[in-house]
Amino acid sequence: MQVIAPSEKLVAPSHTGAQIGRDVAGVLLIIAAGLAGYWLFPDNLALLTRVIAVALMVLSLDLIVGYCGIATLGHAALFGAGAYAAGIACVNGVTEPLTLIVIGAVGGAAAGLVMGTIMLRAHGLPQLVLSIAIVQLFHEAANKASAYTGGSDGLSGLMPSPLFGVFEFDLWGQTAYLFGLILLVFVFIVLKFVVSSPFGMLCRGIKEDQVRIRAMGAFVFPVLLKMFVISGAVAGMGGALAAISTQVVGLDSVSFELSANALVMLVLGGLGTLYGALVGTVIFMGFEHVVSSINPFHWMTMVGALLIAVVLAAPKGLSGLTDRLFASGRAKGGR
Amino acid sequence: MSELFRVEGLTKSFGGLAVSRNISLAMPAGERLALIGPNGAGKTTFVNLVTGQIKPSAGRVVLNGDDVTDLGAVRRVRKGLVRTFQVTRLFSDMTPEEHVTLTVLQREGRASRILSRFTGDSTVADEVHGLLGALGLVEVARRKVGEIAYGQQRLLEIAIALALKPKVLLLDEPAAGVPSSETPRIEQALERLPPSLAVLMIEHDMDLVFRFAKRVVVLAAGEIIFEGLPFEVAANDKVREAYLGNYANARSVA
Amino acid sequence: MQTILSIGLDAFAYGMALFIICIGLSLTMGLMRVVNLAHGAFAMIAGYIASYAARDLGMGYAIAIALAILGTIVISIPLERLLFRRIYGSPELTQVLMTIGITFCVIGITNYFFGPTLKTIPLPEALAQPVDVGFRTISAHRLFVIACGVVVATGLWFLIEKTAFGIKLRATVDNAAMADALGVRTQVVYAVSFAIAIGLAALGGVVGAEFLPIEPYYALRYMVTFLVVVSVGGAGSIPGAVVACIVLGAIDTTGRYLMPEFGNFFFYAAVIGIVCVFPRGFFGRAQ
Amino acid sequence: MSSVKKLLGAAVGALLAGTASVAADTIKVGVIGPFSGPFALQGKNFQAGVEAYMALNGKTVKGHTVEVVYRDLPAANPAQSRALAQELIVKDKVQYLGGVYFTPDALAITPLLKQANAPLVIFNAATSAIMTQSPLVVRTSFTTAQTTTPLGKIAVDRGVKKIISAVSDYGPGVDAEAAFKKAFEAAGGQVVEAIRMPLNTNDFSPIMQRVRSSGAEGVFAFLPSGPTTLGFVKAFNDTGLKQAGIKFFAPGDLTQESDLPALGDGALGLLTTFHYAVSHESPENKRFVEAATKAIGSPEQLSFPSVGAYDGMHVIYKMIEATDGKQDAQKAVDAVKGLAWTSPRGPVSIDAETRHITENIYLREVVKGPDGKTFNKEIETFPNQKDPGLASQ
Repeated sequence: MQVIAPSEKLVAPSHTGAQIGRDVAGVLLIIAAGLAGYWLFPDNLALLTRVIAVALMVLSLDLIVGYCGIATLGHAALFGAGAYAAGIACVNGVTEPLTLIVIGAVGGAAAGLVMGTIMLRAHGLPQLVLSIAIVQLFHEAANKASAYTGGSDGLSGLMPSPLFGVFEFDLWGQTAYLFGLILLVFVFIVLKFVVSSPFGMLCRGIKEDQVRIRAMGAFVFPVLLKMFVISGAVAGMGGALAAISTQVVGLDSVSFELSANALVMLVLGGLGTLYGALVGTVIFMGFEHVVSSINPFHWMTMVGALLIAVVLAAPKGLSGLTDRLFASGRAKGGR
Repeated sequence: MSELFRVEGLTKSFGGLAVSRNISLAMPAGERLALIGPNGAGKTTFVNLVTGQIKPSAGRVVLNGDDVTDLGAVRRVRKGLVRTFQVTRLFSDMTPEEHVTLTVLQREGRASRILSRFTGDSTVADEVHGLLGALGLVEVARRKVGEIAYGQQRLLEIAIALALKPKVLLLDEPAAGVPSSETPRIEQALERLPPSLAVLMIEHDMDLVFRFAKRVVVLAAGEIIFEGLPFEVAANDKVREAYLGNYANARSVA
Repeated sequence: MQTILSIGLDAFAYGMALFIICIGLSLTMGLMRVVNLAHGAFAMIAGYIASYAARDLGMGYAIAIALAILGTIVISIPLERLLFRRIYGSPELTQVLMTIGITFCVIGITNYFFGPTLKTIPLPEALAQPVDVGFRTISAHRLFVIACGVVVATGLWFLIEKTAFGIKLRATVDNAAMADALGVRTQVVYAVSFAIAIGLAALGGVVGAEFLPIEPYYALRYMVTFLVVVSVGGAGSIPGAVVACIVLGAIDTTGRYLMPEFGNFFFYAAVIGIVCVFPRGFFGRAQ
Repeated sequence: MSSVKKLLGAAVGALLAGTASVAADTIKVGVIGPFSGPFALQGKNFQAGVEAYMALNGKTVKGHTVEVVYRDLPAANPAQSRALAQELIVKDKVQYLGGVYFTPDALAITPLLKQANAPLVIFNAATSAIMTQSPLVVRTSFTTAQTTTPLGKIAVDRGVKKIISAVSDYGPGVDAEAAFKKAFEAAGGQVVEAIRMPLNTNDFSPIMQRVRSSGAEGVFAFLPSGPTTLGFVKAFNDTGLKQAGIKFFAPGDLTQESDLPALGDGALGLLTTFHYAVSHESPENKRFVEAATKAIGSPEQLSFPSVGAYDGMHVIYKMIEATDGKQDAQKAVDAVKGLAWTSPRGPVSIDAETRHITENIYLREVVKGPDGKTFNKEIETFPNQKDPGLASQ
């Protein structure tokens, strides 16, 4: 019998320390990549800003899909709610960019609350369909309320005031990009804390086994709902960033297509790591941009081929692939 | 009467089929009770009824004088009615340390906090290490659960349950599926359970039952057919009938 | 009363067209556990083949349908061998990624070779005419679609419940390893089921073309509709799919008649309502 | 991740290298349109119009070589539209922007124009309000109100007093409904009911049921060109409304030439008003159709966006001529104000005040030609129509 006395200390090296080190390195890498993008492609900043806005949405999607195990094809409802909230506020005289981001976050969080309340009533495929139905309802609502949203013509005439009263959102898009990058890094760091908090661990547990979590004495619904709200706030910030940098909000921001694309980007990058969300977004949108510039007419085939190739070569997503290559790996990607 | 836990007339039918019939049972603090019965006797259904996974058709569950029949599974756990699972339900990506930490934090109502750290609280860490140590899981505390031995996973199930500081603990076949070389560790863990805890154990392994239980209840076809001391079980006609009616030999009661 | 009957008839025809297209998807998702988002792409391929056969080669409608089903299955065989076989048993999201990729490819290739215009499948004289059914006229084609739907539903039910193949299929679905051990050639069962699902998609694509016109973007345009129908019915359930198609067809049609402006609201609100009441679909299996 | 970006950088760099070696005296025109996705046909028509113009009028203006850069925007997506426009201006250094199929996409570009010092020539996007967003926008297509308005009088002239309107529930549909109602009521008719149909409607028979029970003598319809028009017209015929003598009026989007083969004989007799029919009889159009057919590959695919693009290129050529290749957006736009020419669609001019095209609107009927194919036959001309949507503002 070799039961070890309770007083004996744990011998394994501290997990947490290494984890923090990796996360700091990861964040630095994101900042470096972002700045590299700024120097390498000074002429593509509008595209890169769009990538950041979508990356925020895909990050927020990872919270739901990757950390809670709830598949959704309606995430654009949250993104769009943020975009329209910020857009409508901006048209009505609230033009300070940071305030608009906050408004977007609140709008997205509110939408997340509604979406979570409904979606958490079902599981599996029916749940997926609930998400589709919700995003379609949001889309319809935005189309119908054209007095506020501009309907299918889009909500135009957004004139965000300069950031801190100095930096204008102009043609070259430097302000928008750097603003977006800072926002992304900030959100990323916060989310890293969220997913490694007790709450984040609880979500991971719920993803694997809800019965077990209940037997630990935790209610599942409020935890998931809370994650929906957080996810909504992040997606809403993405929407607000898109609204500020584009100065137009269109119905596409609450569409099924955007939702489906976001899910594709996430799965492409790998679930449940947050890094995967960023990698997936950059690869997908970058690839799409490059092939559609080369051949604006028939690029879709190439994107399709990319997705197939990724499934064949790296079934756990691209970050799963890097995990496999560098066996040390971060938190596990995919399922 | 210093009873801690009581079920009265617990009945459950699915359609016309009664899987639990009028089960009544009481346990004082410190009780060590074993619930045995042939396959299909309704033992797991009984655990599910008691812990609130399923709703009874009739009857009451009373804990510490409070009727908890209408409470859901989660609230019963919070009141101190805790179970383990027959087949381990653990998170294969997490370490034992993380499992127990999460459970302790949950017990203290801190598990759904966003603005707090998962590790780093020294009182929590000490408690976690104490529990893991008591169950001999320190060596594997930082390995992923998917990588540790099944016997250790069973022990972790018990550690999680204990981390909830239960008043009543239901152990659903704690030794099921564990290779015989590892059973002594389980046995030892059971011996070390806090004395004040009321424990109800469902088990097939009669050696374990005899060593552990002070009292035995036999369930057959959803009904209690015997209640008494361990050594009386084998001699009871009803029990023999229940088992022999089901099996060609009665080795498991022998 | 006449109006109700009339709307009911329209709804029934539309629902049956959806049923024929979707039932194949329901089988792949429910029985083979593959989320095949490329299902619509196969329906579209069939549409192109039928259109080519009937319009450009002047063949008869029946021959065009047969050719379309055969041709689509033939096209699907290498896809099954090379791609789908890799994702049997993978997590759903991986399947989603793969099948969306296939859909994109099919869209791109179709657009490249056949151009973006609508393709029609000329109906034979007999089906093109309006028929007087007493209280109104309805196009003969709609009656034909209803008949096809009934035939498909009964045929499938018979195949799955009453034939040796059906027994093997159900055994394979319940426990592939066990079925394998019992001598069922599960690979063959999967391949045949896949072919049946594709064949049904093909049939649906052709006979449903009057409702859902054939064009390169078909697979994505109607993906949501197909997914909704399958999950409301409960994946893998034939009666479920029938009920879902009829109920959703009725809701859609009635909604669009009573308040067309809020037709979409009505439809999706109803979907949410149904899913909340039947969280596993009308006839879904317990999980 | 940075390595990924570097890879990307290399790829984009290679792309740049390919285009950067052109002569200094090349003037670039960026054309944004839906070249893939559900509206790929319309984008293809943009390309056909542009190529037809350059084939017929040469690739140089006053010695400056014109080069067109296409960018794909598959569906309405203002954020992407803005990103593409920015990239075209900043990276590809285009002096002129053209194309744009959807209104929100145009609205996303207009705020950039002043800083970019580049005019935007819209080949399609048909909402009146775009023109008021920036003085640097010129449009060579049409507005929904412009093509719809003549229908009001036409319907009344044909003995229809009570009409039911059924439009797709989105911006242009609502515009069409309003424009028709105004014109029809001004001519003495009465819109008994106005239905708005969701864009994703697949089965139109319930709508036809409404038409039947409304007791109207005619139906006014607006649907975006594409698959839904097919279902709508089919349902109209199948439910017996056509035999019952209900008259059918619509703007020409509904019977665009590329949809006609699919509509088949069911479309015979439909009355539509539009600014352009591929069958328009004039030497200019003959030349255009020949060149555009060659560019698009198949005569069945040719449709109205091609003529918007063709005339758009004409305007851009005139702008280049006026500025002699120097980038001066205001001067370029000023130069084409009032510009008049004979387009394949007939005589047109750019209204000096609104910068929107003034053109003839034709009433057409779908008839069968000698070759057995259906086409839009022009039967009445409403000359020099301006955009009533802008005029009323």
